[in-house]
Amino acid sequence: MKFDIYDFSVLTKSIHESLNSMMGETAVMISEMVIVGIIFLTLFAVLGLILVYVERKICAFFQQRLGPMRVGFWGTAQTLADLIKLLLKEPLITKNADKFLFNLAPFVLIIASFMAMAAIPFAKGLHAFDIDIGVFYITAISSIGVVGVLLAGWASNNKYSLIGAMRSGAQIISYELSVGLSLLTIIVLTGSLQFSEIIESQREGWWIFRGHIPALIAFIIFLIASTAETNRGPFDLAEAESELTAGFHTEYSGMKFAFFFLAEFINMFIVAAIGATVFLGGWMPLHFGALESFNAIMDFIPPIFWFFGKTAFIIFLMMWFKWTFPRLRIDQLLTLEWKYLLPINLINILVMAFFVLMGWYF
Amino acid sequence: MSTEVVNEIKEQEYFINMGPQHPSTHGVLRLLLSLDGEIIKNVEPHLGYIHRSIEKMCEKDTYKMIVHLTDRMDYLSCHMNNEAVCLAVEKGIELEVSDRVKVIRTIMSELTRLSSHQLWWGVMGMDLGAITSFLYGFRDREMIIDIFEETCGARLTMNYNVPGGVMFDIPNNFQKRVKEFIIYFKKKLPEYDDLLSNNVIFKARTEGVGILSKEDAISYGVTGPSGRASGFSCDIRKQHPYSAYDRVDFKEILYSEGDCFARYKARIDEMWESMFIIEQLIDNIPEGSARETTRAVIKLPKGEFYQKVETARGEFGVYIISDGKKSPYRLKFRSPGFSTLNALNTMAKGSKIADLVAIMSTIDLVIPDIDR
Amino acid sequence: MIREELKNKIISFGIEISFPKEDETPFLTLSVNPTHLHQLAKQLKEDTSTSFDYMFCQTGIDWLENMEIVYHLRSTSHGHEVVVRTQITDRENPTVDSVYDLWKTADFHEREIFDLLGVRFNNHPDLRRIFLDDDWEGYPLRKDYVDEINIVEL
Amino acid sequence: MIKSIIKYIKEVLGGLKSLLKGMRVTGYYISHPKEIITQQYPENKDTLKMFDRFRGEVILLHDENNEHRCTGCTACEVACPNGSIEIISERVLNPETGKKKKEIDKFIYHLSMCTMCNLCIESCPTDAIKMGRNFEHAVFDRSLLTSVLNRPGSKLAPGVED
Repeated sequence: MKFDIYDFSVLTKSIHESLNSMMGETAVMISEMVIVGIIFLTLFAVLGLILVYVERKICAFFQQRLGPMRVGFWGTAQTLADLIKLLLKEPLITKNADKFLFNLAPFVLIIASFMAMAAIPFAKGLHAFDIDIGVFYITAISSIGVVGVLLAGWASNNKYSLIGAMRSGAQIISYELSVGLSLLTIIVLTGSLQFSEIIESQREGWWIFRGHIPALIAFIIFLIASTAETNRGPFDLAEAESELTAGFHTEYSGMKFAFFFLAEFINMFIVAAIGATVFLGGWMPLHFGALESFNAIMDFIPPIFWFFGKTAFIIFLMMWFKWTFPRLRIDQLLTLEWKYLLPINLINILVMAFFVLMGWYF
Repeated sequence: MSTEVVNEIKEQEYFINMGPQHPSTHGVLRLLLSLDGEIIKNVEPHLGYIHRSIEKMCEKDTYKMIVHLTDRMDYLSCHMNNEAVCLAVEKGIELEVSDRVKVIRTIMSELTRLSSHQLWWGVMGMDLGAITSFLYGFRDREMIIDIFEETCGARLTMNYNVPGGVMFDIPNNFQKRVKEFIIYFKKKLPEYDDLLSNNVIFKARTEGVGILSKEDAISYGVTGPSGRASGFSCDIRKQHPYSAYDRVDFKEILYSEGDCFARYKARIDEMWESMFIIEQLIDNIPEGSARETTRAVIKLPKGEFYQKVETARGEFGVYIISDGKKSPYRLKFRSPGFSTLNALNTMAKGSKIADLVAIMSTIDLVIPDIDR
Repeated sequence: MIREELKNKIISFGIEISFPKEDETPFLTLSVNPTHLHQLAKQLKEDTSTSFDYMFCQTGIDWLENMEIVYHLRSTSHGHEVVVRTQITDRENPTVDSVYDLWKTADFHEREIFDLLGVRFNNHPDLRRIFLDDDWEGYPLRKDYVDEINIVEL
Repeated sequence: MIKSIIKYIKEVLGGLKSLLKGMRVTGYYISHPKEIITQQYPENKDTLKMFDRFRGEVILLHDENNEHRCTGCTACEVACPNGSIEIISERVLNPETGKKKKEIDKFIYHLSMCTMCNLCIESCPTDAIKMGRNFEHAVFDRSLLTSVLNRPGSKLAPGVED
């Protein structure tokens, strides 16, 4: 296959072999971990910076504004400037706050998103942790984040924070279901939970095209539920600016606030990446069956661009939602999940299973 | 835990101070909420954070000075507030202003109402989480504010009315600009519907929320679009036509539901009506003087003068008690927001915190108007 | 209902009232003793031919020798308006019955009058200062109120 | 049963449609960058033109001979609701007629108290003051907001008092 020219496993294998020739097995493992860790930390920071800038710009363009324009060319250094400001800010802790939990909360949140990041396949062979229950792993890990939110709300000793945290708890526990079930709809097709295999199975075409209407419905549900799971508008009840001032992170300042902020954006990236991987074929280029020359051109675009392009598309969709819709109320949020998304999802899985049994997919 | 402890915890009220610094109280209003989980048991407004005792100040000022103080009450319908004082003073000195002044005042009032409702629409969206609507509302408002700026030199605190007329005659391209605005805004107003009114989330947030019955609306004196959404026919422009309202044709918007969505729709419909009124008047502004000459220091005869006008928020009354001197003996402003806020507890009881935000934005409070 | 009819109707309630400044004001104005105020207000609201169900303004005036409370009433069904005035002779400690049970808007209006003029309203459910601090001394809208720091004489 | 299912489906589809309508509005604006209304303020200073009637501050008009038209009648001071104008006048001996005449010494204007209500300009019998169009009043020290409007050495223009 032509598009294997960008196979990263060659590169990773060669690094692995050269390390092996230099030192013992344990040392190799440790050094590899360190390398991967450093790469991910960098990715984390860079993604955070870029996403914050992009969010602000896109929000501005939706609202007929220009957004940040002063720092750097078209305000590109704005997030960097913000970061410096946040670093220099005094970390305040409220009186009577539970200091240990208060300080712990942002780290719980950020570690959860850091762990989830490991299972994302960026390109062929560029995959930190190709676990065979990848989808399951991600849904499990991403629900740890809510613990951080609950801790933050509880430890702040602020009533607004507590309400925000409780809302967030109810919300994430409910929407976990829909995320899992909508992913399951595609798992029915692939028959595997491993991300690399899910992507391989889309070599002939992305599931969103091949899976008929059920796949499309699953994709829409996934978009809604994942937006809710990342606490983003229109489901940002946990922070609900106009109701709870800032919800669970009302009392946080400085770098701890920045962690919450960063975690929100990284979570958004992660769910978008999963959506891109499961529904849009991950790093697989766009192929149309008969158009050989078209396919060949598509193959020359490196898979990493495909991956980030698709992720960016989903992120854009999520931003579009946020900057268009009003916020839901907590009971409506739960109604949406339990009365609409969940039943539709279950029926959708049945329909999908029926399709698979009959072999009615491309 | 023993059942006694559980019961005790259940009985405890959970208090939250919403404000004075809170994004959705639109100013320095403090609401003391007692909650049961997220459900509101009682709302107690605490006022006075920006009380400037304008009524006391008026007792020292001449009538011309009083006009500019009313700008600072309900700053979003400043023109109507000015107009109320001017009409009351004109009543006192038995001065009949020319038709031109009447028409100009009416057009400006309706423009002010439009700009107020545009701002309210934007803020309403923002309160419910749709921040984009805020910018769209301000975008459209900017056009009106520019017209104001060209006409009277100020953008917000206009002080355009003076006893006896208006401060300046309208500029030459006033009619052209207003017409341009009407054409522009007729295109933009359906966008408002697409963005919020028809939105399923928005409807779910507002329909059946914060219901105010007609009886309560009358008893509490909730006027303006908020009152009319409950079916309380209280349009001063119809009841006691002032300025040029008796020569224009317009509908009084009445809804019977009394919920947040009815209040929302009442304001949206009122924007259409305002444009309709302006359209009728803009092409035939009669000739005449834009200002009758008055004495440098106006003295009202001994007596009492009450004038009410319909501002963007409801019935605004000016009650002047004169003892024949150059400043009033006592001056009372009946501000619409003050009475409307009184009904907040009735509307919000039993709903959720998120609903309170929706109610707060649909009754469209301006805090300086309440605190005076 | 035209003014004369309304006047006769109100006289027929049998409550001691007077009609001051008859021709000066645009509204029909009646003056009543504070002790009969609540009775008259109740009649005005509940009688079907008057049914003043909407109080649009309530004002307190300090006339130095007495305190006056002015009620502006309107009937939403008939569309007529009336002004009820009541003079409280005890200026230092004025008291009058609350009309909160008839018009709920009196809640805030009476609190405002209490706050700024010091008129006590009997049977008001929650008579506290509304604008000023609870420990504020004096009643600012009274004519003899002096505040050398905050009031600048021009 | 069937009816309620149809109603349910209609509800879901109707809801989705209304959401898409909203997204169309915002989508239109993001795809039309020409509609952006932001003005980059200090950069557009050259093209920024205030309206003639804009009320920014009170200015005392001086002509090229450093003469103003203020007779010191204090009509504006009386008309001002906030006490933002103070006129300090003195009696100066006129060498020609030999009579003492009132002339302004200082026309003090407190910008910090001014509400731009235009009442002083209305009250001025000699059209000596008018509203300036400057709106950039921010300063670091509050005392800088108080200024003396008549320029040093300026005189009353001849013929104003006649």
